[in-house]
Amino acid sequence: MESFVHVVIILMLVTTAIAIVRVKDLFAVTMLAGIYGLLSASFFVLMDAHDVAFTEAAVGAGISTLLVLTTLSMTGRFEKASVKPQADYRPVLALVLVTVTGALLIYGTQDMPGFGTADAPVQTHVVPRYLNDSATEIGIPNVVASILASYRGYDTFGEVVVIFTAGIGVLAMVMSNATKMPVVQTALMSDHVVLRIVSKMLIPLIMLFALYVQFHGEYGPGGGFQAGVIFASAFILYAMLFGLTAARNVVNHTLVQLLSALGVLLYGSVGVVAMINGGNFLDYNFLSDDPVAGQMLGILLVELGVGITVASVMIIIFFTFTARSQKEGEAD
Amino acid sequence: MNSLTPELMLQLTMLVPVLAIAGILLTGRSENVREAVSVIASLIVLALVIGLYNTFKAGIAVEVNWFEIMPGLSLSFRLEAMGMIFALVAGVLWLVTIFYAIGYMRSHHEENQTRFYACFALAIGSVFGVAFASNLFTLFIFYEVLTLSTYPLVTHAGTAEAKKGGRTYLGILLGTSIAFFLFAILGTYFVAGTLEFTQGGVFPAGTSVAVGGALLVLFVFGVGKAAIMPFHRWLPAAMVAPTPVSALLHAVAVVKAGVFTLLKVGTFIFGLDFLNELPTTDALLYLAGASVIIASLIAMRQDNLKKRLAYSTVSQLSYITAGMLLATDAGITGGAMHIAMHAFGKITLFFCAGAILVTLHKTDVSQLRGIGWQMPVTMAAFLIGTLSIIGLPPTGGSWSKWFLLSGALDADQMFIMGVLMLSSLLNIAYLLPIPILAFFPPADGVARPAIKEAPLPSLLALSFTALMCLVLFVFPQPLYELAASITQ
Amino acid sequence: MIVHLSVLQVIIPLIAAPICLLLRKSELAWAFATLVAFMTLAVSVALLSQVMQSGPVSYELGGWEAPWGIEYRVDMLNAPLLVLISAISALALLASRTSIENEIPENRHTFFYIAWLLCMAGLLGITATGDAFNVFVFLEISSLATYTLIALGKDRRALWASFQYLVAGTIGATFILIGIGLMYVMTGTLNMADLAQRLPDVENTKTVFTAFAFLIVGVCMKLALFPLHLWLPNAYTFAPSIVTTFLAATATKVAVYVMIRFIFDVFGFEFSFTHFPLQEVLLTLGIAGIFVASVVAIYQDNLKRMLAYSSVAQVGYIMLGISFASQTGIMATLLHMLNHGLMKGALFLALAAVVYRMGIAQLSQMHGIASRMPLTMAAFLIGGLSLIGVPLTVGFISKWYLVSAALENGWWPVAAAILLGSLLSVVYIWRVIEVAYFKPVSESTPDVKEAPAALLIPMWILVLANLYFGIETSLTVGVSQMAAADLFGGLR
Amino acid sequence: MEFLGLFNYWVVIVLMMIGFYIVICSNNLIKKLIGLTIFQTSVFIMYISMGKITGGTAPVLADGITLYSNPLTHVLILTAIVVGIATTALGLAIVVRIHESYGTVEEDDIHAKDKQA
Repeated sequence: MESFVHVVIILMLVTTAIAIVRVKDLFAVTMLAGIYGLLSASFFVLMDAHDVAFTEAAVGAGISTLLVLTTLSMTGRFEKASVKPQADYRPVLALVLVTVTGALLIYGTQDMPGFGTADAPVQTHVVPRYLNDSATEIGIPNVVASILASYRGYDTFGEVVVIFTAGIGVLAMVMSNATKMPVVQTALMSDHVVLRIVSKMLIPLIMLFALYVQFHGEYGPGGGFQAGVIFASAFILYAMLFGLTAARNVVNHTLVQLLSALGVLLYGSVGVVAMINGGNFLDYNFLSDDPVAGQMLGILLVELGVGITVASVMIIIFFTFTARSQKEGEAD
Repeated sequence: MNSLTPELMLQLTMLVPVLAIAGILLTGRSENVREAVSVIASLIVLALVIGLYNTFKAGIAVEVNWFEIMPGLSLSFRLEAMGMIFALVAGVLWLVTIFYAIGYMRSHHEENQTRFYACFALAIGSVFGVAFASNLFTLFIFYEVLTLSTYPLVTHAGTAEAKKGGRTYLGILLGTSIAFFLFAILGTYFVAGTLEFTQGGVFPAGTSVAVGGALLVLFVFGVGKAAIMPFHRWLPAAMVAPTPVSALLHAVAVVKAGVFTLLKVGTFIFGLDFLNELPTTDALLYLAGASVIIASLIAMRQDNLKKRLAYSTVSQLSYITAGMLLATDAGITGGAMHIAMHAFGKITLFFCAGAILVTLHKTDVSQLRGIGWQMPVTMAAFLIGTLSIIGLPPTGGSWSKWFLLSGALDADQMFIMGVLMLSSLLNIAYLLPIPILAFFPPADGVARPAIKEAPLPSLLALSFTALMCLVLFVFPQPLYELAASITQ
Repeated sequence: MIVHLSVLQVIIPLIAAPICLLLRKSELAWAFATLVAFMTLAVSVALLSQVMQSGPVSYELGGWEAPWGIEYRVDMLNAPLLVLISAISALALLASRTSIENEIPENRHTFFYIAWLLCMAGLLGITATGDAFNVFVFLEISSLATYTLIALGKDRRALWASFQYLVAGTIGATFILIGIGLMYVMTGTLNMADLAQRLPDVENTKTVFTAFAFLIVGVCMKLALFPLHLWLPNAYTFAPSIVTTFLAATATKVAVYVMIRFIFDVFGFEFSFTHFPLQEVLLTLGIAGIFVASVVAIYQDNLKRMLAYSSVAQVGYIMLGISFASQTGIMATLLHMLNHGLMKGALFLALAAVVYRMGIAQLSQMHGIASRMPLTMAAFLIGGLSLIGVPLTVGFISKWYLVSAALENGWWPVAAAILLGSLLSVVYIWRVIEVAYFKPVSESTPDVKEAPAALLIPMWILVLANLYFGIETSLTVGVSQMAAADLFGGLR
Repeated sequence: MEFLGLFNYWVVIVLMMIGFYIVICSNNLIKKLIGLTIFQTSVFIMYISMGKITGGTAPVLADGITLYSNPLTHVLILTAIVVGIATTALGLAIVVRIHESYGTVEEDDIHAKDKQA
């Protein structure tokens, strides 16, 4: 049964991907890409990667779709039909390149350990330590969270910085030159009364759920990143329904920027405090007298840092994009 | 005077010109002060060079080591006979040329004179670097500085023609030096492990003659300043420069740096014995011989006086290259002596050409008939210079030619002997008519014009160099001793 | 604190970046960023001297020993590069405030400094880490910051250049990710030292072969090896000048470092050069890159673009050194990486000064500019001579060793090709010198003043470094020699 | 399962290559970015597949379970997903600016406009 689902999902993935190549309507492409994200999330569930699935669903089907749609609202939804009179050689070249690359990869898979084998190097080297000892070394059941926040906490620090960098990049590029935001704000869906009322009830629930995901990450799937995305989507929903100005009244733009920096700083200072206490950077054992308690505290704090930065950067990106698009709309 | 050690003197020959640049640039506003700086600097340098000569004669070894860039690759200098000859020539002629230039540049109303004198000083400083270099690397550096510092002098006029000439000049000199010369240096370093000029050569016994032969080819073509054909084009191209530049740099400093380098390489990198074994030596020798003859033939067809002199230089340079390739003691001695002899002869001719240009505004050979009556001193000097280039007594040129001939005889190179003979005949054919026709009476019915000589500083300069041609015939002994001691 | 040096030099700029955002005012951000860069420089210098005295430094992040945790590993190979990155960054930041005045709108300056610090931290992180996946993470930090910095250029083509680089860079990074994944699937580890131990058991598999291929192609994309260089000329041309200075001097070097680390340390010399036709590929592409890029450089009117193509050519030289597969060759490569950083830093800073005064570095508008900006053009001249490889500059030293390495292999034609490449650089540098120095000032030459001291001082520090390390070579040559010996001594 | 092993990887490779193809081939910048996402997501699928153990469960420690799928690949891909969305966001920001200054998001139009300038 499992392998049947497996085959069905990857075939659906292929179909979606091919559809994306063929379709010219970018709106449809975006939706298909969202579906692609959802399908891969389902695939990840099948592969026992619940954390990844959660994230992929939030990102692939959620945030990135939203961002692309916002962009499309500015740039237009249709891809230009190829009207070149002379033969376009690019598809052929691309096909050759892609075939060669793919062939090399397929060549490479031939000596790979079979799918799902338990005695492959990936299962026998390095990983056993995480599975066997993390309970005593870190003290939380979700091994993914242990590795993410502690064993390879430095990668995650890097990841937070990547997100922060993207936020800075978007701000640096798209931030409106005018210091004041345009006054007239039409919310995307202000006409839908039912939607507004239902959402108004939903938003607190979403936020509550975000908090749950944030602090439950040690025990089940979830953690700072997923929580941050969910938290941000609550705001985005609010902004879509009640307009940007209203959303801005709730969360000031400057404040969000500061928060995005503070999240990174929180993560960094946990590391620095560990250093000051005599350990290495990010060595949570030194945060408390009891190593395991130190680990718990450290993971809690860094996950919080991740959550804060991710949520605020997502809000920043969305706000700057929509502000830009509305400004552009006025200019037309 | 105790503090003025020979080591310090040696370094000062390079540093004084550099300091002079600063002085020239600072005093650029006032012509007189600026030129006084040049004169003083050249006087100091001349004194230093003579001091060094006395030191050298006393048999004191002088070595200076600036710094080592990597193991076996250092910037260092040593006093040695061949370098001494070159330095003496350059030191004496710089002073003379400065005097000449003062007269020439002023009466010719040239622009950018400050840049002119500054670059001139830099070029001379690097000539001393070349002369005293104790290894190939040091020599190479100063060789390149010389190229770069003379580029602004070549393009001095700023016209399109000057630009074109400058580009040819730089293109050939830099191109050959990087593509061939540097390559040869690297190859030498790789094969021999050192670049130090050593009596008898640096290549270890048993070095493949094929590699050695290839390196020799690279050296001969790489030292573009020696102007062996087919890499001679830059020299006529450089004639767009003001005459003092052509005189000192392209009759003396730059081209002599080229042949000097070749003599050094032949004697102290390859060593005469190894040179004799190489398969390419003879072929290159024939090329040098051909270069002598072909350049002379081209010279005959030039009507522009400076161009004719330039091709004559190309031909004479190949004498010296041939002297090295003969790989005999007499050949080297003759080559080294010819550096000095040709320098005095050719600079005299260029001085005269410049004097004619500024006084009578004539540039072509065909315009020179009868001008000897207007410029008797100049044309008399021209005659002496011509004799020296041809190699006839009573001028110094006859000595160096004699040694080159005996070198060819030692090496059993009848071809080169023939070339030398033939070339002397050609020299007579393309140079001697100029001063002789100058003293022919002007065409019938034209009144003999009044005497109108070049500006006094220039006139003094060219008389001095002409005189030196004669003096070197009577007293060749010091020069000969230096040249003969090279291979000992 | 001494034990933390290796991590400090990455996290100082990393943590400083968000602090800059809190500072908000661009003057403060600049002062702070510059201070941080100089602190980082001090740390990396201390680190280098520590490595030179007592050997490689290993640091366990989070206190977890490798291969379970992430390890920082600094040895003779990467320590000098860390110094180069932080030094160039510090000097360029010094000049940046003046340089971006006319090139970037005022309200984006703070973001500029933040992105700069992030970029620098990313580059330092890639260089210091001993963990393959951590390379990817920091690569993306530096890349995203770089895209931002490039897109801040004032010409709209900067946006297009940035986008092209984003696509090329992401493809490259994804290739690297595939390579890392395939290595991981065969060994179960991500730590470089651990990989080096476990790869030999599986080195005959097709998977490892493919992993290597993807890794190398991905890295070559980042280091702009011909013909994967197409993103580079636009990016360097349209980025703000000071950004170009920083990137040209450091970014490609870091990619080269990653390549060397994987070729020699992780996969090992044996595998790279026997199981894989690396030598042939690098030799061919290297020489092709030198000639094609140099020739293209000759025809550029925009000097930033000219030097960008020159950078592509220089990557060719660097690859040649690797392809020699000898200790001298790799030493020449390492030396040239450092030296080229110094040259291009000086040259692009000189151009930054020209752009500051004239708005653009277009050769056709620079007739006689040397009389207006003598110090700037003198710096360009010396930098150019160094690029050509004139003795007494660093350029000569690296060319010397490159040719020596070629001769050591008996590859005379390659040695000749290197010198011919130098000749081409003579042509494109001399074009500039001729116009700037020997053409009379014409009407098209704007009436400009010498560049301000804020640009001149860092520029001349780099110029003097070009001369100093061209004469006193014991440090650079010594360090490269030790690193090369380590790479070959550490053979299994 | 043996068949599925090869089949799975091959299909994943096909997915990657479709993404790669879209990146190279699209004229539209937004579609290029979407292609990039597809390409990266497929690489993620490859990673996650590598960590799967047949019969294993999600790596959340619980009593009575001994076989867990590899948690390390999950961590790596979590990081990679974040990197991916960061890249996409930045790319879209550039696209927005390109649209403002060029008035188009089609590659050949941009080339044409640059040539004119």
